[in-house]
Amino acid sequence: MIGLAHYLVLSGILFSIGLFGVMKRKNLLMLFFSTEILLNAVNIGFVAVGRFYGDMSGQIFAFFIIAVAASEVAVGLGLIVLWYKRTGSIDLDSLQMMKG
Amino acid sequence: MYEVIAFYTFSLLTIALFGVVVISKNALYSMSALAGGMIFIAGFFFMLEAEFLGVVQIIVYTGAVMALYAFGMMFFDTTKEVRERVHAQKVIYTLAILVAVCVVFIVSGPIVGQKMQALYPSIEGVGNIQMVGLLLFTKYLVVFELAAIMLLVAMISGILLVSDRMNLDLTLKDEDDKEREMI
Amino acid sequence: MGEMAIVIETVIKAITVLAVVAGMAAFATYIERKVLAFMQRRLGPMHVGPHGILQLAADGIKLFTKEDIVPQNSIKPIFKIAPVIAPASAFTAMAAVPFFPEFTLFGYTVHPIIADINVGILFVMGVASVGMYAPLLAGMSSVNKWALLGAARTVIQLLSFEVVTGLSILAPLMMIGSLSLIDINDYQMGGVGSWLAWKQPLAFVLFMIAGFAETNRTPFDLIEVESEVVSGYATDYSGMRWGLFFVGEYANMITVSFLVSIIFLGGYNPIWFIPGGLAILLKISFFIFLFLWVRAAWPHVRPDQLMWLCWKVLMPLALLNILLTGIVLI
Amino acid sequence: MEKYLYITLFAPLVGSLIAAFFAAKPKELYTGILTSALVGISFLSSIVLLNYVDADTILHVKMMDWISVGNLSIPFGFVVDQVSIIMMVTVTFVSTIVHIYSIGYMEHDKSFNRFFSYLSAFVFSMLILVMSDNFIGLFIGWEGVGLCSWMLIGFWYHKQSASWAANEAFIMNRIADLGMLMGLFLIYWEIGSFQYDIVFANILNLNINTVTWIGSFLFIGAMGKSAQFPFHTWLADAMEGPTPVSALIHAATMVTAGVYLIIRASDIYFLIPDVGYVIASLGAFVAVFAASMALVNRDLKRIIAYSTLSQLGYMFVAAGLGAYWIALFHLMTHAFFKSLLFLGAGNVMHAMNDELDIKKMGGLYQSMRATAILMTIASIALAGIYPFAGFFSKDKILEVAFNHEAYLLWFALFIGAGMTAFYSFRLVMMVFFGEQVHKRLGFHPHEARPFVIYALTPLALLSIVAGFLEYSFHAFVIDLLRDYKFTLDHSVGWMLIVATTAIALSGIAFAVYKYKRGGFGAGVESLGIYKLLVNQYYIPQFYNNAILKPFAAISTFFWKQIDLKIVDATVDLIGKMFYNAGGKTRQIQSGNLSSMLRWMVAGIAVMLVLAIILRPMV
Repeated sequence: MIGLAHYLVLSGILFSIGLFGVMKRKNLLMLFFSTEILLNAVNIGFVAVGRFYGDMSGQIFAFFIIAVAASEVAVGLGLIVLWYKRTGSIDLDSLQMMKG
Repeated sequence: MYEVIAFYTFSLLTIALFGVVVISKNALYSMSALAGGMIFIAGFFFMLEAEFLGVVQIIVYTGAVMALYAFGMMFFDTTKEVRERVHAQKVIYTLAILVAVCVVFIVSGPIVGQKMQALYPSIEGVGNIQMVGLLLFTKYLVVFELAAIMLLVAMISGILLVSDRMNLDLTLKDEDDKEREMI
Repeated sequence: MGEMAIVIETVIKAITVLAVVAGMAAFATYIERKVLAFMQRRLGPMHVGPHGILQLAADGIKLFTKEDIVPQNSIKPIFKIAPVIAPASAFTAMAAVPFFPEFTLFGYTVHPIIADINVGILFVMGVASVGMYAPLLAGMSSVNKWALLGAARTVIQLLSFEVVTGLSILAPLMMIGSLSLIDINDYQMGGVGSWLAWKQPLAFVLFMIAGFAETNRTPFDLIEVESEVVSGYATDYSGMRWGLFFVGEYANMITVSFLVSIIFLGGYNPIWFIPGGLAILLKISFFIFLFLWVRAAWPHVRPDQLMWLCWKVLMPLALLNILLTGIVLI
Repeated sequence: MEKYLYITLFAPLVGSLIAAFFAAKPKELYTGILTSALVGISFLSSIVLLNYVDADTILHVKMMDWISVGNLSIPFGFVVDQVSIIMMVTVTFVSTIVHIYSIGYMEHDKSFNRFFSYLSAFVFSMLILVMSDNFIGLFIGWEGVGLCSWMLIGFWYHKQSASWAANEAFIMNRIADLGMLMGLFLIYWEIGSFQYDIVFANILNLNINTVTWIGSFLFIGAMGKSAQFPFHTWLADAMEGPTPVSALIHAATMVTAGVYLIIRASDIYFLIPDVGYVIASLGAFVAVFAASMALVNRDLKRIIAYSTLSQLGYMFVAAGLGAYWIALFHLMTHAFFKSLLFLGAGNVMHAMNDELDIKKMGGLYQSMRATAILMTIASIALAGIYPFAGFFSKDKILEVAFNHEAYLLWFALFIGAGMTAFYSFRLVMMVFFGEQVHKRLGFHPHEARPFVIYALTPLALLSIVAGFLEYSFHAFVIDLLRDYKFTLDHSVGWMLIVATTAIALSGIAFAVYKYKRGGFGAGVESLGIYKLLVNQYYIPQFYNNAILKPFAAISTFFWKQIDLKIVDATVDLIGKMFYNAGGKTRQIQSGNLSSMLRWMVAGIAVMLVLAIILRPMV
């Protein structure tokens, strides 16, 4: 049978993929995609834990994460488009104004 | 039996698709793969008896979020290969694999909190949607309303950000902008 | 009855649905020509077979044998996958739609629904919305300005009208208290008088309008309107790939017809002497006819008018409807 | 009645705040009028309260809880009883007149508004001090008065000497306040409350040593505020402030606070007569000591300042010997004639273009008749001639000393009375009569504005008649304060009065006689005693050499050797370590999101590894 550990491992692997993407990609859009992967990986974990402990909170949490993701897209995409209009590039390296 | 088949099929597909997302050089591939992956994640939710969440995942993520990404991508040239200067590849791989191994090791081990108590146990005979609704409108009402406000704010800011007025530069004013304004 | 039996039954149902709906979709193209011709005082296809009935087969042969052109600069894998999505999502959506009342076949009760999940209506809408990826990906992978414009219009139009669909359907759902289409159908068991269309006329109208937009039918066929964007997302497609889009669109049309019938017009409940199965067939026939009728009778709108209609007219109305329903229910 | 209490208390604050809004603005006449009016209202409502308070009724209100921590509960409470109402009336009355006077006096000052803001704040602080029903409230007022005096003495802060004097006053007071604080801590430690009634009710149960310590510490605070030896130097230097401020400080607000504290805490001092005797001795010493310095000083305001010191000494003698009501009475009468003297001196100063050397004046009676009369009245009152106010209160103090069989103290005070008479009239003679030196020096004195003179007349009137209030005052106050029993024979009392009056009169006569002829010759200035007195017994020099210079040397040593070489070096080392570490780690903060994300993931990896290593062993 498929137990909680299976889902958690899956969630962990997906999360790692997301982290990998976050580190590797320099394209802002890709970065956003990787973030979505991270969020979804976590969602799976939440729902799985909730399911196997008979607790609904996991799902509720996933709902709010989805809401956050939706807001993130609305704002983030607006910013990317704006940035592209300004600089003609959505490369992360073009976004380097806050040099320490 | 079927659950096992479904789980492994879905898992492999999801991992493969998400892998494509992070590796592919073409933004369109990534987007399509991500959208597909989202649907499989909805499949997991169905398997976990969270039907409502699954449907929401499809509608919100696949239907709205990814479509918005696609719409945003139309502003950029999608056919061009994404060129990225990536340095120290080995570091990335090492880190990612390390994290993956650690996570797998941690979660595949015996779960510590076996005695964990369900705070909001599902009630027998009440459907998933009713349960979700019950929780959302009682315990999590404030959070729910806050999420609604957050979405509204996000919507407005999204509209504002891509509106024409934002082309008037307020902070990054440089010579070109001045010329543009003069014209 | 073992698990195996359920699997076999489901597979049979799925194949049946696929075959029937695909056939209906193909047949609908013939009907469309005929109805349009009828509206325009002409005959339509007449030469192939009696009353041109074999025109269907001729078109099929043409589509299957036509050269499959993939443009040089297109993003090929996506270009090839995109057409498949349209019928795939349309048929998947049908998994949660109950087509007919239960009937007994060889002493075996058949539920004419592939998967009765308790979020049925949401599932149908969600999966149908995935269908948007067909024109979207097609347009974006074609690397063609018209196609890209078509894809952009797809996103705008479908996303916007999904809001209206969802909101308009919320009011009836509030009255019913369930998302399962079977429950919705059963709610209207008491004959013509209990049809939700009487209780929720506004929702009915809104849902119909949104349905037209979601299926890209005239007057909202802006995605592929020839006078503006040549053929929209499908400009670069030919042969069977193009045909798949076509099938998808007609399958969607049938799905919407089913949905409207089930939600608002009593579904497959028998009316007077007419048995349920026949009743729903009549209803969807009427709606398909309505789609064609509107196509013949209405000019299409401009994109800005479409957006105006969606956000400034339909959505406020839908919200108002929800509010009123809520007040009445309380 | 409560509302009158609040009006009395807060009207000056309101005035101060309103004036403060215009502090940076050029002169606005109405700020002066408004603040004066509000202080006047405060005075009127305190008169109402004075009528209200009698043997049975005192007003005790609790405005709000202020500090409530653990066992410590300090409410903001106010009490209007026989003692505090006398203080309130005196303070608000003198303050009102000083306010009105200041409108004329500060006429041409560009910080007119600021001055009135400070002045009203000063009055408010004093009222807090006087009206509070607990030691903490008193201490707040105490510090508030100190702060306001600092602001007012240093009002012309652009003058080096003024800001120096302000700092001196402030620091001297802080040093003495340490003693006061110790006393307060001791009270809280032993009794666990700051409320007067609780403290005084429980003080009897304490060990007499403890009470002695409490009394001594509180008296150190009082010494600082009332400028008793050895904290006296600030008072004379405080003359750098505008003259109305001096009047206020000397007459009503600041210096009397020390006496007020002793009177307020009379229940404590009653238990420790030894400490009281020390207080009285110190008071007698200061009375003579300050009077002797006043004999030779040439600075108009300083002479008056020393006379204040001397009179405070008288008050402390009375308070120390247990005659609290007499001390309070002298405080009140003294407030009237001393403020009159100062304000008159202010007029003279104005007339002489801020010249203070009395040797350069003389014969001002011609041009400043009204002021001359007022100051003469005040001087007579100060010298203690019947029927002026000073006579009644000062003679009572001498009587007390005699009654206590403290003949040495009595003798000191007796000599002091003669000196007082002499220096008062030396001042009057040298300023207003005799040769018109100022004409030779090219001054053109003119009388102050009429409304200023009119404002001063109530003070002059009270200086004359306040003495006759003695019996009603006595009857009023002894409801709260302990009465003082005279055991002297009646005839001895008369003898004392005659003797005191005689020495005062002879002092006056001597001064008039001597200065009518142009004063002493130059020879007197070469006398050793004269030099000693002019240099204030070399006490400022002594402070400078014995305290300031060694302290500065020690400070320099600590600064150069310890602070720079050890403390700073250590701090710098730590700073450098961080700085270097920051320089090294700065590249993390490259502004490149991608590399930041990598660092983030690295952090996650580290945490995960730690989670595995440190996992609980199940």
